[in-house]
Amino acid sequence: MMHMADALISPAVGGTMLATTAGVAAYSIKKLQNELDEKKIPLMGVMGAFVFAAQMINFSIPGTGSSGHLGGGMLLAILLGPYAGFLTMASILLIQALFFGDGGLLAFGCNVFNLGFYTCFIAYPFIYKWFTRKGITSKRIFAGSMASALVALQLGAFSVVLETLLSGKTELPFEKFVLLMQPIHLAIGIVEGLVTAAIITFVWRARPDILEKAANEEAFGNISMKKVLTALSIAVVVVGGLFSWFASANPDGLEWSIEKTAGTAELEAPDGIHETLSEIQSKTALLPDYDFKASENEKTAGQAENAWPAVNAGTSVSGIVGGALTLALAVFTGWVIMLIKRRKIKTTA
Amino acid sequence: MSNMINSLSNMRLLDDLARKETFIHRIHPLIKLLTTVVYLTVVVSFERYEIIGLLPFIFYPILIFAFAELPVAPILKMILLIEPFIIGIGILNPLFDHSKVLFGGIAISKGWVTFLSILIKCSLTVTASILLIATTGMDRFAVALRMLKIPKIFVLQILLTYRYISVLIEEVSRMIRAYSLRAPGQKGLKWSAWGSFAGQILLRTFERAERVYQAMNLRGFTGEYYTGDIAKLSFKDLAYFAAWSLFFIIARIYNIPVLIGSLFTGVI
Amino acid sequence: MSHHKIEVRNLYFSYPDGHKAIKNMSFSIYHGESIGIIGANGAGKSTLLMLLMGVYFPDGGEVLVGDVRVTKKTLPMIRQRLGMVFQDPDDQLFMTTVYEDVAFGPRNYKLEEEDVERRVMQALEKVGIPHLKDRAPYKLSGGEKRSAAIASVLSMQPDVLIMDEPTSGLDPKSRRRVIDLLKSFEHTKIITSHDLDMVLETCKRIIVIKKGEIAADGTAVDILSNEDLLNSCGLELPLSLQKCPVCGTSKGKFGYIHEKIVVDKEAKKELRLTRE
Amino acid sequence: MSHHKIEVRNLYFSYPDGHKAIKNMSFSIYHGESIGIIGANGAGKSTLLMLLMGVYFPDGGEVLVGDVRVTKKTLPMIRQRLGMVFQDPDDQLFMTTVYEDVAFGPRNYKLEEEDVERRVMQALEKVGIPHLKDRAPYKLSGGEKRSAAIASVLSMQPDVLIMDEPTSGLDPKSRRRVIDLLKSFEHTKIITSHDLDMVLETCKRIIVIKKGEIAADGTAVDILSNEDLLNSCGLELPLSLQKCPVCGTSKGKFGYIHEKIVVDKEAKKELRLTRE
Ligand SMILES: Nc1ncnc2c1ncn2[C@@H]1O[C@H](COP(=O)(O)OP(=O)(O)OP(=O)(O)O)[C@@H](O)[C@H]1O
Ligand SMILES: Nc1ncnc2c1ncn2[C@@H]1O[C@H](COP(=O)(O)OP(=O)(O)OP(=O)(O)O)[C@@H](O)[C@H]1O
Ligand SMILES: [Mg+2]
Ligand SMILES: [Mg+2]
Repeated sequence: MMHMADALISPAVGGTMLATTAGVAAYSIKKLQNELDEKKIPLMGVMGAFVFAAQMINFSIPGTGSSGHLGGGMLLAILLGPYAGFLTMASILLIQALFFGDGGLLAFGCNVFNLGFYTCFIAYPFIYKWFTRKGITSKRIFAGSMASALVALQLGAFSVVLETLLSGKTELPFEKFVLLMQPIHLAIGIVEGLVTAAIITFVWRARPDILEKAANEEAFGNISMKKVLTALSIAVVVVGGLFSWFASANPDGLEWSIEKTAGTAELEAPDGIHETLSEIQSKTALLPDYDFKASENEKTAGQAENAWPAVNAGTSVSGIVGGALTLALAVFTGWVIMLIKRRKIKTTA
Repeated sequence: MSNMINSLSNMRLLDDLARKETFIHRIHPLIKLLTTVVYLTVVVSFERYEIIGLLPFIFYPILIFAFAELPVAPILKMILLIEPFIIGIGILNPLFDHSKVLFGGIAISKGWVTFLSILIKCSLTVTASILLIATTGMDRFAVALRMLKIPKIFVLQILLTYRYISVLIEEVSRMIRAYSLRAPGQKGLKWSAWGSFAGQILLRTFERAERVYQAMNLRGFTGEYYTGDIAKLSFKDLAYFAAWSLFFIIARIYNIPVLIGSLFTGVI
Repeated sequence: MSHHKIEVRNLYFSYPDGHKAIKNMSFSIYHGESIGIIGANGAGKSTLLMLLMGVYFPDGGEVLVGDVRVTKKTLPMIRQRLGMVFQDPDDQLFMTTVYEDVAFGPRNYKLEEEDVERRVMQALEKVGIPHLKDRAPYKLSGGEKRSAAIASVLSMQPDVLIMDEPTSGLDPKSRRRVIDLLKSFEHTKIITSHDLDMVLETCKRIIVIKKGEIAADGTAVDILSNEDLLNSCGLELPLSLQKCPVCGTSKGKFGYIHEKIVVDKEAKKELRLTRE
Repeated sequence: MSHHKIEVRNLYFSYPDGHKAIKNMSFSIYHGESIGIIGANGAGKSTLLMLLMGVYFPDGGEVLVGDVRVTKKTLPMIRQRLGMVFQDPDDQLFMTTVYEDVAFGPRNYKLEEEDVERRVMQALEKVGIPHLKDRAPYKLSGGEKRSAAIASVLSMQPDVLIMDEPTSGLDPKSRRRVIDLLKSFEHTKIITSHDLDMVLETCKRIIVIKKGEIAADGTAVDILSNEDLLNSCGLELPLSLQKCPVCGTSKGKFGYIHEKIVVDKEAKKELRLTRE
């Protein structure tokens, strides 16, 4: 299962997904608080660790030359129930983002949604539960895990495609990306299904108590599920709409919000600086073509050649020279600080 | 497998680093988290063709490295480990976008430009996340989350997961070590042993986790981690946040390298 | 204080896989008593301690701590009084440094940070590992881990101290330190161990367990010198009650000193142990 | 057979966090020797064994097993000869039943299944746990796990037996069984332990480690009776060489028997140990 990275998403997409995920998580926490028993807390931690470790094992996908790893969302959903499963997935991804930069803090919402939501709130209740509705047997575990893993991964993969495209950081055309992602995730889904089935069967044999507890969790009425889904889709539409509105009006939502904040009393100074600076800038033309207008080009970047922010030999040269200087300066500063620190340590020691 | 053990030692390295006592380490965890989020947002907000404008943002990691006295090599290694993944996605750009652009007099494909842009952004964002944890540590990070009103149960869940990751990976590495000592001729695990291995690990970790959790309960644990004194937000913390944010915003609005460059080339 | 009394009545316990680990055990422990629980490997000692602490709940019978029955509800109250050192120190250490680990308990009682520090340093000194305070627990050697685990319980200053093989893996000096510590602990203590010499030194009363049942319950001296009883329970006389290598030839002078010469023939020859 | 010789030359090892665990160690072990490695907690015993087995590789110096240097390449060959029991038995058991675990090694040598069975049952009997053969290792008690771990190495019939605290956590009967087993093992054996009485019984030569360096290397009797040396290394005289509670009053008869009375005053009184 693929993790979205910070570098691949735009703040708008990242923000929307973060808000959505936070909503689902809050709902899950509320649900969980009512029925949390002693054994569940360590179990959630352990399963989190297990999936974390499992995600580190990469396997090659036959015939494609690429490799993938498990998502683990189905495993969590089945062993812990949907709410605890979703939260556990969220904590795994947070740790990965922090310690390995795998995924990322901004992409955190996307990743939790892609790996956790479809598995815990779609595939588990509607597919896995359907297969095992008449009691657990190893055959039903197998069929249920397989089917739900396949569906969940397809949804997750499609979600990755959408998020990437909406962010507009890559050049991938939609169809090609879809054609790339879906089949790969079909393969990963099969492996995921097999592994999930194997582990669930194993646990069911060795510690049936664990599985029963998750399955008996009756809180999952259909009504509440429907409520979640509607609330969620409304949230997505509203938040997404908001974000995309100002994202298109002002492609970098950040600048918009900066101007907003800059307009308020506390932060008056930057606004002034900004205005004077842009005046200076237009007068001296030190920054040819690099101002807010350039970003308007970006909006249409995907379609037209002229969308390319004007680059002429002049700016490129100054860009390259300036870039090199910036880098050199940064490295030099760091080096000097380290030297001073080391000296200090030596003198104190 | 060695993958897993590597990442465990990486996590532990970061844990160790977080225990240093520098001015960066003493900044309030919440402030460091917020600064990181601002940084990430600003870096990511650059459009996909931007390269030069991103360069000033390297000041942030470099200064943190220097002030927090972090070892550069091992952390760079960790960051490089993530790169192949990004390259894997970004590399498709040059394949799909062949249109050329003149850059400094040389014609290059725009695909490569976006690729490079992604690569830089990725390096910067990954580094920022890792530096956050390397100067804060998991326990204090949890305090920051609590201050953001993230529910106790979720924070606890994160801390426990974090704790059990070591338990589990340790369990795995011990099992592998024992295995290889008694199967001298073999390279890696026999496939037939995989099933029993994974199951064993899971069950053993279940049991161990239950015992660890019980041990916590026996010592009066009620779901809230107390990590000693975490000072209130001070003026220094706020100044730290304000200074960095100001820098990020200015660097976002003005393309500093181009500015410097044209001054420079202009002077010459 | 009667509420330190611990009573076990007709206790039964089976593990989930059906293994019957405890069968019909009953005994009472009064305030200030020092109890050694001994028995062969797999006799059920650790299981019994877990039942006392409410880590497991019995299938039959009950455990009373100061007239309060151990149930899910009463657990928090009961656990404030009891401190337990697990058999495997890895189960007990879960924070990032030894200091944090030892401070975990006191902090949960919401003590002031300076009180916490005092308690932590006191506990670390008692087991002789103040130098390890900033090390990560997983980086310690086996014996260092055990000492840290003991400190993490001492810092809670419990009314009843329960220890599962506290001296296993400790070097002789640290073992001696733990023995002294146990001797100086005035409240109730319950200790399991295979180190019968340690038990002899620290406990007045001994309960012998055999296959999940109580095989004997009596004073330390009576039980630890009863070779037949010990033998039948997979145990041996403590080394300090076995025949002495020096006065070894004067066999059977005391009723409880029989056979077994600990230093083997060869070593003895090299020691040139000639009886004067 | 010269290839059983184990040589350690100027060995250095630091853990990844920079902790220097082994500093400039050199010694040779010849075929058939029985070596006890002793030292305080954290002295570096387990680390040294890990270096011998090639679980870790040294930062400086080298380990030679029968003239072959321990490197990644030579590992498979070397490990066929050496069998090691870890300090923590949990590190050693990974199959679903005790039987499978003990059979794992022999099966890797592609023995016939009946030979495997014979070896497994032999090993289980040697440590006294044939009744546990169908149990899952993670469900055993602490001591049962240790016995199973020892059996899993015995079944491989190694040329060199390396054991890290083999008797810790064992009940006295099982301890005795392991001691007998060690005594009857004819090839080279290297044992670390805090159970100095066991070391005294099973090893002829002893290496004392202190803070990662060799503090002494000599015959068991010389070293284990040298109280000053032991004290300075965080150890104590073995119980069997400490003053005997019976002939206790005849103090200092032998140079190596000083102070420390093991049975404390009170217990002694109760024992009514009067000197006749
Ligand atoms: N998780 C478990 N599942 C099933 N059986 C178990 C489990 N843990 C222990 N047992 C069994 O219960 C019995 C009692 O175990 P316990 O750990 O109490 O023994 P013990 O007296 O502490 O032994 P030791 O001296 O070796 O520590 C043993 O036969 C053991 O095999
Ligand atoms: N993984 C590790 N990382 C860092 N330091 C370690 C690690 N493991 C052990 N050490 C340290 O190395 C030293 C030697 O440890 P080792 O386990 O070899 O001791 P030992 O002599 O076996 O002690 P014990 O008798 O307690 O088992 C100790 O100071 C210990 O704290
Ligand atoms: Mg036990
Ligand atoms: Mg050791």
